[in-house]
Amino acid sequence: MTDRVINWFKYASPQTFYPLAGKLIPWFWALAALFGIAGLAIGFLIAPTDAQQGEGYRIIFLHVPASWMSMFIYLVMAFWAGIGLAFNIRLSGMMASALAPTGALFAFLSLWTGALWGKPMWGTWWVWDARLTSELILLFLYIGFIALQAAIDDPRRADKAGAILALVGVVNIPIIYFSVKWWNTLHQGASVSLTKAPSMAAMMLWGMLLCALACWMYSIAIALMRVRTIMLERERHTDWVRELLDEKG
Amino acid sequence: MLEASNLECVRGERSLFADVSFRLDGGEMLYLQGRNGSGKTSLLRMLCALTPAVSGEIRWRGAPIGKLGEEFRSELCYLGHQNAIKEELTPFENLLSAARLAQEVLDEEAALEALALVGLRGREDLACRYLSQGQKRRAALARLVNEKRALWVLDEPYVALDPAAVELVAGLIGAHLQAGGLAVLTTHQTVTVPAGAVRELWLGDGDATRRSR
Amino acid sequence: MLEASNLECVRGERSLFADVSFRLDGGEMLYLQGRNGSGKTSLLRMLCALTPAVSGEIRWRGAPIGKLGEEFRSELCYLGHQNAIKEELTPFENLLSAARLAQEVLDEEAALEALALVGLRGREDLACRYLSQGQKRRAALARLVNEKRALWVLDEPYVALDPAAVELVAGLIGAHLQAGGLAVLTTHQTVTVPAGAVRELWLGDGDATRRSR
Amino acid sequence: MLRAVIGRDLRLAMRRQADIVAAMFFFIIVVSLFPLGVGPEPDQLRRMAPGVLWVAALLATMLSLPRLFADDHRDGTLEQLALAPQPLGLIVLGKVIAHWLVAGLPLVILAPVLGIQFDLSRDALAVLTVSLLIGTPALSGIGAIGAALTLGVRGGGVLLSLLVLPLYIPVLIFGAGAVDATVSGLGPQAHLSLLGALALGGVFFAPWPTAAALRVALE
Amino acid sequence: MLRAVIGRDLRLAMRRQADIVAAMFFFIIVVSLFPLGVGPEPDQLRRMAPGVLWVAALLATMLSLPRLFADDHRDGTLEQLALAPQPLGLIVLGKVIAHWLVAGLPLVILAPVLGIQFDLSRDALAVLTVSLLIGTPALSGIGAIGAALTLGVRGGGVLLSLLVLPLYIPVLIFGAGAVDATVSGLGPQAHLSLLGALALGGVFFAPWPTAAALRVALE
Amino acid sequence: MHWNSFGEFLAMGSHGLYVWGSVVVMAVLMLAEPMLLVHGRKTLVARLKRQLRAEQQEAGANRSPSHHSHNAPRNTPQE
Ligand code: HEM
Ligand SMILES: Nc1ncnc2c1ncn2[C@@H]1O[C@H](COP(=O)(O)OP(=O)(O)OP(=O)(O)O)[C@@H](O)[C@H]1O
Ligand SMILES: Nc1ncnc2c1ncn2[C@@H]1O[C@H](COP(=O)(O)OP(=O)(O)OP(=O)(O)O)[C@@H](O)[C@H]1O
Ligand SMILES: [Mg+2]
Ligand SMILES: [Mg+2]
Repeated sequence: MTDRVINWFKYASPQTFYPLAGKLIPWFWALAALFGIAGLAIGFLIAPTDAQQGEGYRIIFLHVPASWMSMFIYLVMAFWAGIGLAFNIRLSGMMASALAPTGALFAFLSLWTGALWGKPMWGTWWVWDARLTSELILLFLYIGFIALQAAIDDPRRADKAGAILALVGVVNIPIIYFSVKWWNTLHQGASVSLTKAPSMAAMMLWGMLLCALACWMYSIAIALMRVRTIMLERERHTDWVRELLDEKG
Repeated sequence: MLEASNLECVRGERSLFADVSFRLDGGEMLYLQGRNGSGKTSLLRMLCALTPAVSGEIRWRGAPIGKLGEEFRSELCYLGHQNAIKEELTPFENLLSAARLAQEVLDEEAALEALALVGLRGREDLACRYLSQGQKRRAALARLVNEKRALWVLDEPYVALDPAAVELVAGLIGAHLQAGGLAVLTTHQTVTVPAGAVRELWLGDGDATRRSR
Repeated sequence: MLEASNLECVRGERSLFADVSFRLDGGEMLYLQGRNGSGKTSLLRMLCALTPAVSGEIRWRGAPIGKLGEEFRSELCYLGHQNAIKEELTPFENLLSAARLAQEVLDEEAALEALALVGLRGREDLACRYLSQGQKRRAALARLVNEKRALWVLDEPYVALDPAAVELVAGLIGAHLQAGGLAVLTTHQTVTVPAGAVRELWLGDGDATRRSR
Repeated sequence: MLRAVIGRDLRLAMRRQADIVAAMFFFIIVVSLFPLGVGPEPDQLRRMAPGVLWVAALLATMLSLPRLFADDHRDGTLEQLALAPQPLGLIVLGKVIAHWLVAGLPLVILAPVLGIQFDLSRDALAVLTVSLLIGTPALSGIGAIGAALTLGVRGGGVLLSLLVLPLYIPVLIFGAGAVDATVSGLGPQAHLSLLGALALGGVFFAPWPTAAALRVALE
Repeated sequence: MLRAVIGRDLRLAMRRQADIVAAMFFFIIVVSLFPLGVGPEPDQLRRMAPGVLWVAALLATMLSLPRLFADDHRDGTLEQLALAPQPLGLIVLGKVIAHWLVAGLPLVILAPVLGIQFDLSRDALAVLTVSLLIGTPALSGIGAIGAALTLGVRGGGVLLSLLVLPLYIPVLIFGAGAVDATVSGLGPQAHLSLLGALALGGVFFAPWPTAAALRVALE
Repeated sequence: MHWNSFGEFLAMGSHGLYVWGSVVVMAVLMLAEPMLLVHGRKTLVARLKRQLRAEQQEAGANRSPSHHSHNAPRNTPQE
């Protein structure tokens, strides 16, 4: 009897989660657009010129949110993966798979915007410095996670294998974050130019935070959308998906 | 000793079997039957805790095998479709290293005798890659000769063996049962085990119902 | 059609068999018997010209097979201990690509029918890695359903098959013999082929005399 | 016939998907590792580039060699191929072509992109690509001999590299040499035509010894 | 128990003989290829040396990874190991140690000899050897995770390199960095102790996720 | 407002290429991702519907017991 209850939980959660996610998605899109417009407006229209870097510093409004998100999404992904591994909950595996592509996207954007920033500031697109390298490794970890899951047909096995990889890769996150502290490198430490002129800093900080919030909302919206697709695919033989498909005509 | 209740096995989108229950005590053998693809191998692997069951429970001496872990494994001897012998090593080396990995003591004399018993005299020191199909299977089965662990799980042990060897293996299983051991066995050949009680279990028709929850 | 004279097979320092001779005509089957390791597989591989014989000669339609080469191979269908199916491909793809490599025409309809006949309906599009042991063997044997080549050389075709499948394969061989084909077969199971004349050949006792020359 | 073999091998490669993508990734990663180990001065990087790219291409090809026949051998397909009514050499040719399409061509396509990373000039990039286009078939062909010779042999994959790498050295020298010659202002023609000769030999001559080696492996 | 696993794996390696010899030859050949591809100026060679030697060691290790569990998986031995009455992690530790003895240690022994070829100073040679001695166990340990994760998976060996190479990058950086630091007069201690931390993690932490991945592969 | 003219805005103090290069790539990718998702979801739903319809037809046309059990939903617990 207990088995049945556990089963019910296991299988029912996607079923209840699916419509809930569907309702939430538009709200997150709206918030993402709101914060994005506000942040970009502050960052690109209102915020003053940086004393040291000129106008080039405005890449910060893209680069920092992307970098933060790339690390943060990895943590969330590893969290879900770990939960899935420990408690064998189907939904968490799906969440991890749903987050990975977005995380990879942000890791790539962090590298891309960083490279475009590095050329005018450091005079080079790329250096093999600790933070840059560990961010690159992060991108490869995301790609490895996606490739590993794609290579395994059985979704349950794919979830578990991916979870192990994700958990092993977590060591990389503190390395990225603290690399500037542990090794003195070319890359900016904690916000050099922001402290220079406090009056400007407020605007910059606001722009940056709003952009980061926008990326956050975007990630949630995207992850929910993707997890819904994954659910449909994986649960296609369950009654609730069949009913859903029937309803849609 | 070994109890399974309401086991269900799902492969891909197929539910191979559901609600399989049985109980096996010392001196008894479970003879698992079914068409090709009906899930016999899958069930055996569940009994070894290699694959988790989708639902249902397996108990050994009253405790769920997932919890028991090493305790259960130290009483279990599994022989699968694969022979688990190294082609580069000789039958003698294979036998010894299998025993060592299972943390059993097997002296060289006993190993040589076991190999002679399964008909590999003169091949003890020939790398297994040169053995014939049946001789490889014999090399794998030589483990059973001195096997003292309580639960034997054998997946088509008779495959590729000639009639004399089949009889020999059946004899080994019989002796094991008589000593109070348990065995779970699948085979498509009709072979009678000389001793012990046999329970039969048929698995569904192999063309299982599509799964729907 | 197929004649072997005074074949000898040497493995390592052992002479497995010597002076093996036989003759096989259309509609006849050679049932090769012997203990594990007596050299059955070795003999079959010689008949396919995969291994050269130490001494003796094999002739097909009067000409030595070594000379015939491709001509002989285009009349030969061999199925060994190994299944020769790709685990990544589906049974359907395996069947089609085997036919294409053998330069036979096999349309998709016929392939699907053959797979259904050997009991793989519903598994046509599942990668072979997921099939059970017996289903893999069935996928390999599906080749025989539309096989028109004259000489079938089958090494333990019944291994891992359930009784229904064994009967089916025996039926296929019988039909082949009735159509004037030849077959050479080994097996440790007692299976009667429903049609055609059967010649038996026993290979030595497997524990062959140590070679001394 | 050729089409059947190529078709089958390509289908297998597609089925394993990751094969193609990951061979490219291996190439990318190896090429990117060197700046890591060596340091970032652009001048030095530029001088290293041809060597590094060619060595990486060579290693990427070599990594995929063991599977060229091993899978077919293990599951019995190789026996079936040897018993097919065509000359085994032709079948091998088909397999070599399929191998190049899966393991060689992607490298050719990637090379210019990676070359940019090393700050190579446009001319040098073009020559690099052409040299790989000519050279990689030779790698596949020569590699097939090694793969067949080491089939089912105890040494396995590593023995294979032992056999094949020395044979790859001429390809490496002419290939990297062509790019070097361009960088230093000399024409690449001489190197490229030698490479072309190697490629022709690799593709049309190598299948026959390979077939012979396969028959030996099957005995 | 550990001894049983290590003993068996070593015996297998000895039986295959070529394995050890050929891994070393691979290392030697890759290291020797670079001067061929890059050209013979001693100054440039000296600067390249740490990177090239470390990359070669990394690749040589990586090449031997796919066989770490694949052979055992194919012939059913892995199931037996998983069913043995010890924790699977311990067994994996044994296999990792055996792998290092077969694939790592020979590289450490060879490295100083090959370093001479690159005109390295005595100090740099010593640090190179020590860095390899500390670093190669990390390579074996980390590699085991990748080997277990890709076991029986469609992508096979190449997916393995995709997973493992990024994790190898820190080892490479610290390893080559230690030698570089010595060459440029800074002390190698900082790099070496980081390398040591990686090695400890690789050998004592990695077996557990590896064991988990193996159980998943066997399901 | 910080800018005096649109041209100045575009120039970004001579760093226009870098800044707008980042902005454009980021914008394109972040718009492409949801679009790809929506598209992928549409094709998936279409495929699933097709499969469902095919199954229902098969079940309707083929009343043989084995086929029937093939598609019959088993949502009641078997006791
Ligand atoms: C491809 C090159 C680059 C990569 C991979 C990269 C990566 C990162 C990462 C991961 C972060 C977030 C970590 C944290 O918040 O501490 C970050 C933050 C930051 N990056 Fe970069 N970066 C790159 C290039 C640059 C360049 C060229 C600059 C400026 C010259 C720069 C300036 C900053 C700043 C100011 C922050 C915010 C730091 C803070 O406030 O804590 N980055 N970068
Ligand atoms: N991904 C999948 N999708 C659908 N069916 C699958 C999948 N994986 C495995 N199967 C099926 O699961 C079954 C596995 O059966 P198993 O190996 O347990 O059979 P068995 O009873 O041991 O058969 P045999 O007598 O042939 O050894 C097979 O019928 C196989 O086709
Ligand atoms: N190098 C060698 N030295 C000694 N004996 C060898 C060597 N290589 C092979 N053999 C022996 O040759 C024989 C090969 O037999 P073969 O595979 O033909 O047997 P088979 O009749 O097909 O047996 P099975 O019924 O088990 O399939 C085996 O007895 C094997 O031990
Ligand atoms: Mg089975
Ligand atoms: Mg045989």
